[in-house]
Amino acid sequence: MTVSRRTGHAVAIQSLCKSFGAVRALDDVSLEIPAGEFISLLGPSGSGKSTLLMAVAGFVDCQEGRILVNGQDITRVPAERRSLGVVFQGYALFPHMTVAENVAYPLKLRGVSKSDIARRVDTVLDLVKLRGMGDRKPRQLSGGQQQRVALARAFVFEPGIVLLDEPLSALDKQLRSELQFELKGLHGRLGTTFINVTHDQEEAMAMSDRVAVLKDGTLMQVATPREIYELPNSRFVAEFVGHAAFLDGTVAATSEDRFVLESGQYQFPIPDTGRLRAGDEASLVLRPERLQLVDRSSPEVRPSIPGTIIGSAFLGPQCVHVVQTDFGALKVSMPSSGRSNGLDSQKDVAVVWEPDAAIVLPRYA
Amino acid sequence: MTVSRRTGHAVAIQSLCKSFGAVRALDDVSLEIPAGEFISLLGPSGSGKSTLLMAVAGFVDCQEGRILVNGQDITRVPAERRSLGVVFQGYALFPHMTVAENVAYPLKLRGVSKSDIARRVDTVLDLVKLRGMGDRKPRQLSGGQQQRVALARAFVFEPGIVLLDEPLSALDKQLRSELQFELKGLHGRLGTTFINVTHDQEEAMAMSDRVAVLKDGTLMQVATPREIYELPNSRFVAEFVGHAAFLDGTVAATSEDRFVLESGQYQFPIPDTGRLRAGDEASLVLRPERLQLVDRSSPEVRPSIPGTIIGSAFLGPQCVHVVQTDFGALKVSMPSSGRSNGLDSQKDVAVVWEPDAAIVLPRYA
Amino acid sequence: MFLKGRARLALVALGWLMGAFLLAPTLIVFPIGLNDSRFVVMPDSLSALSLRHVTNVLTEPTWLTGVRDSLIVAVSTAILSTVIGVAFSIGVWRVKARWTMALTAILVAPMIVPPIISAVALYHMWTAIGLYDTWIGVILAHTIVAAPYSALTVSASLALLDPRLEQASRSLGASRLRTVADVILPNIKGGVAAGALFAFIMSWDELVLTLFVANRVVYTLPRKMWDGIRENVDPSVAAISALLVLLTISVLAITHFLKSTDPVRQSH
Amino acid sequence: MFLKGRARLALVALGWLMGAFLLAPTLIVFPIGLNDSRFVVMPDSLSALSLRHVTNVLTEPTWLTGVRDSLIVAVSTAILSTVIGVAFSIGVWRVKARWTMALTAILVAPMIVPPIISAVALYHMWTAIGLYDTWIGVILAHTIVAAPYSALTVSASLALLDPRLEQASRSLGASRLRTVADVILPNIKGGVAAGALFAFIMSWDELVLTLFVANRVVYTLPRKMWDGIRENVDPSVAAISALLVLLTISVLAITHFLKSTDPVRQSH
Repeated sequence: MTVSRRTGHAVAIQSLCKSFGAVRALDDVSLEIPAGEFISLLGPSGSGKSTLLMAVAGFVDCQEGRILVNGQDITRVPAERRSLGVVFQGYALFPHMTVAENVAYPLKLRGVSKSDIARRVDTVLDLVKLRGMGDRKPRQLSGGQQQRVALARAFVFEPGIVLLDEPLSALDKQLRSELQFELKGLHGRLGTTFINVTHDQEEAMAMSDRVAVLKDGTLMQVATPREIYELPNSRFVAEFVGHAAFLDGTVAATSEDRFVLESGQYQFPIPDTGRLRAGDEASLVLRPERLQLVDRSSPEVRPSIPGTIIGSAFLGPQCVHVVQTDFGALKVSMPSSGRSNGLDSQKDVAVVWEPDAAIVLPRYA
Repeated sequence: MTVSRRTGHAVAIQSLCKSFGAVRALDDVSLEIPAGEFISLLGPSGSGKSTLLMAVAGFVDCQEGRILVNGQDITRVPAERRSLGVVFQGYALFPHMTVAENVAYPLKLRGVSKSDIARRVDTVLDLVKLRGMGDRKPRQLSGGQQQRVALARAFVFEPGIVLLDEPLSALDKQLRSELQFELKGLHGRLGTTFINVTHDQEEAMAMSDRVAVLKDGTLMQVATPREIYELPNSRFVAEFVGHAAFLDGTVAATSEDRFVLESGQYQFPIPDTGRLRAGDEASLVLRPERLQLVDRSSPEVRPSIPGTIIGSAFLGPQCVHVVQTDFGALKVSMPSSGRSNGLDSQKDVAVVWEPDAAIVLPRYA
Repeated sequence: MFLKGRARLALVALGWLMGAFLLAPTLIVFPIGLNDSRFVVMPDSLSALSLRHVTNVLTEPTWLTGVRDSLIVAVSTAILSTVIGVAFSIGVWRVKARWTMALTAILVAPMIVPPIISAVALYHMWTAIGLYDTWIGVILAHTIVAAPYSALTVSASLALLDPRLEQASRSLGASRLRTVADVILPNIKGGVAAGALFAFIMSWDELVLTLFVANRVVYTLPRKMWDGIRENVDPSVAAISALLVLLTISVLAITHFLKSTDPVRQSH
Repeated sequence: MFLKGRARLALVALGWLMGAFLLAPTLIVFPIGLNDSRFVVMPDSLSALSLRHVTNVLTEPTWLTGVRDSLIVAVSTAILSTVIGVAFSIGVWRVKARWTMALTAILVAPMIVPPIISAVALYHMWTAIGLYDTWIGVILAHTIVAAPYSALTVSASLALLDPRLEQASRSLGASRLRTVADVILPNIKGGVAAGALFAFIMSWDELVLTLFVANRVVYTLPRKMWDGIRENVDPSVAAISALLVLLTISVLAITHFLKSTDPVRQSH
């Protein structure tokens, strides 16, 4: 494995705007990506994440804004002169070429000598664990192998930036989680900047240094996976990166530095109000795995909501119980390791949580 | 909601065989489904699960075997006389009819009077939360709403059995987990027998009373979700219904009733050998969420394997660490609630587990 | 980049030239047909344009009987072709895989046989069984040529139809026949209408077959044009050509519109 | 169930009847062409079959020059149509959405204009610019009719091509032109070959245009058949028809084979 560790290029996206007719696919998007970072653009379909990637790749012309690579403006440079590695959705392998010819193609275009091409193709096929597959045609390979060829072809000419457009979406569940780790490992070894597009929040969190969440062409939040999950800045992000229940109410102060959320007859402690002040409308965000179920009659000092279990499901690693409460149906996820939890349908319970397990959000964020 | 609670019909599948040319799609499949059960046929693509469902529906003629409904042989009855509710993959709503016309169609075919049709269509649209949508065309509805119309159309003529062919596969992640609970609730209210086909193990476990795992046209295991996950009867089932690591070795007895698995320098306790005897080849199956990581130097009485963390990923509810050991890369899944686990890459650790958290399997099962 | 701009310009110019080349025979009939001259020439100024030949065509009885005969033949051909095409393609759609190749061959064979050969063959057959120069003979001959196109058009619509729609209908209790009426036909009605129009145009344009299987009883428009040209070259032929081109374009536009109303297509 | 069996039988019978009806004009030339009689009749027994007319056709010089002229015209038309068709459809494929409708109209227009009108128009144009009854004139006229079919065939192949292949090629550093040569053409070569064969058949079968734009210099096979029939009805025409049908079927089989060798199609 003699692939040299290269330093990736930095990307700066400045006020990018793109409309398709009346639809605003990108609405003033600015994003700084430091060299060597693995960043994922995450969002539902139509959020503009693919448009953003294709703008960087050079296949979407933007009406406004600039794209810089290592400080150089590439906004008007044609795609073939940008020297970016791109892994397309569905891989876009050349069906009439063998695996080796596919991988050799960018080197051939760059006038690399035949012996150098052979050597470098071998090296990179080793890197993606496809040694000895060079003579096959893409259609003779499995989905996971095709994906590796696409990676090899995008890496072989040592681009400073690699763009990945839903690289794992065509693969089945088991293979996907395996390749997530491989891709992350590859990124670590190469040091290239990776920009990855996905609609799968788990994939984004598993692989990325930072996640950029998009919605309707706007950047909602750019942060590490842990921040995105534990400190979402909006209802949309909180819901999109995991299950979330929302308790809506009004912030009230019980003393100088203690705040509660008042909602009907309930008062819930707020861990950290941030910029919120007494009187503001706000929501508490509760994640299913941070909730517990207790007997309703047992004394409880933690915040709690009474409810009735209306459904339970065994999901393997965890059990999910759905509890009907005054705030609607709340999902509670618990480890399934205990043989039986003694939690039957129709049972009266209370949903409780540690005060600092709740996330507070301004209501209309 | 005046839908009467009906009793579902029992289905018996007896020695069903179906070949497409040289491919054996169903290989001597026998399965008893009691009235009112929610059973899922789970398997990868090509496992024969859809063929089995379509054989029950009457769209696949089998070369051998019989299908009985409430004891009556329906093997040669044409599809239109079987009176089964079928929810097709992609829903197969009639695009030229409105939602109400779609739902009314089976009633119209049965010569129900116009006023009765209107009443029953309204009732069933209420049931699937589509009140007031009757006049829309299917293409004006979202994916989730279309799925509900397909359900309504399959339920409205009160069939004793409802067949579902990947009913949720076209929906996105968030909606899917929501509809899983709805579908399970609907089943509880109606009492109809549900036969559901899916390739998604989480969906199968979340909704079903029992899960039937298929592989290459053969039934591998039929059991409750918990049994399937905690007591898989084969390597295939263990891997397909969740992540699993396998430790291969030889069974040895340390005393009359205590057995260990010997593998190289390691000895792991075996919770319950079942039919295995000393000298047999066997594997221990380890689930990522039943493993823990500890400092390698700390004393440990539990079974343990030393290793080095080669990757970590924050996935929201849990963190997954990949540990390189003598048995390959093991995945360890831990709750992410602690702010930091102090587990960095390259750190030397030991993977430990409670002895009864491991599952033992004959090696070649 | 400069060269690229130039190369691009050259390519665009070449593209338009090719377009013009392909369209020339379609467009040239307009100036000739609208010329004021008694001879077949291009008008030398805008003032030389007139509707003289157009009016002539629209009032002269032999042109009008040609239009009438062509309409009778084309409408009958369209109906017959559509019935055959729908029956044939629903049959093929049902049977699927196994017989598709053979059935497609049956469909395509008449399309690739040189028209002159079909014409000769039909001339022999029709004279043998007494169909020569009869309405039924001409309509059947046209149908043999047009039906494959109808069948292909309907098949194209059917190919877009989710086969699960048929299964859904049957699972709800509808017989096969009921399913065709309630589910399949309503979802391919655009394709059926387009197929009918296609057959209509085929028949309306047909010349070679008609020259061989008809004589005096059935006297279609293309035949009248053929004879008109051979008798004396006059701009009336260009005028009626211009009218026909306009008509054909309208029909095509309607076809396109009809095809796009298939509910199946819309939901894609 | 009993009735269903009967209804099914009736339907199957009807299907075969339709097939026979569609195939009749293709098949009837074989018995006539292989008949031993001097007249155009069906052979009355197997012993009356002979290759007499086939031999006659294959040795008589006027038939052979017809074959030669047809070959020259058809091969040139195929080459020219393919170049135009490939350039045109790759252009349309690139531009996509916005211009597709207009470009398709340009493509389809010459296909729906009645052949007699194209023939008249081209006759006028060619006499005006001195192309009447010249090789180049006949080849250009045939190309105008055949090129749209080539373009449609190539377009059909292109429609199956993942547009991301072009993007992939460019992202790897290939210019647009290089991408056409290295990636696009190799992946549609089956469609291109099929389009060329299609144009060849169109030209090989063409009669009406040829009657109008050629006279003595270019004397194609269909024209020879046309004149042969008008001069005296002899079974040689049936014999050559039978040969042509066989040839066409072979060509079609090859086309089908070529189309199925597109790597893009195979991977679907």
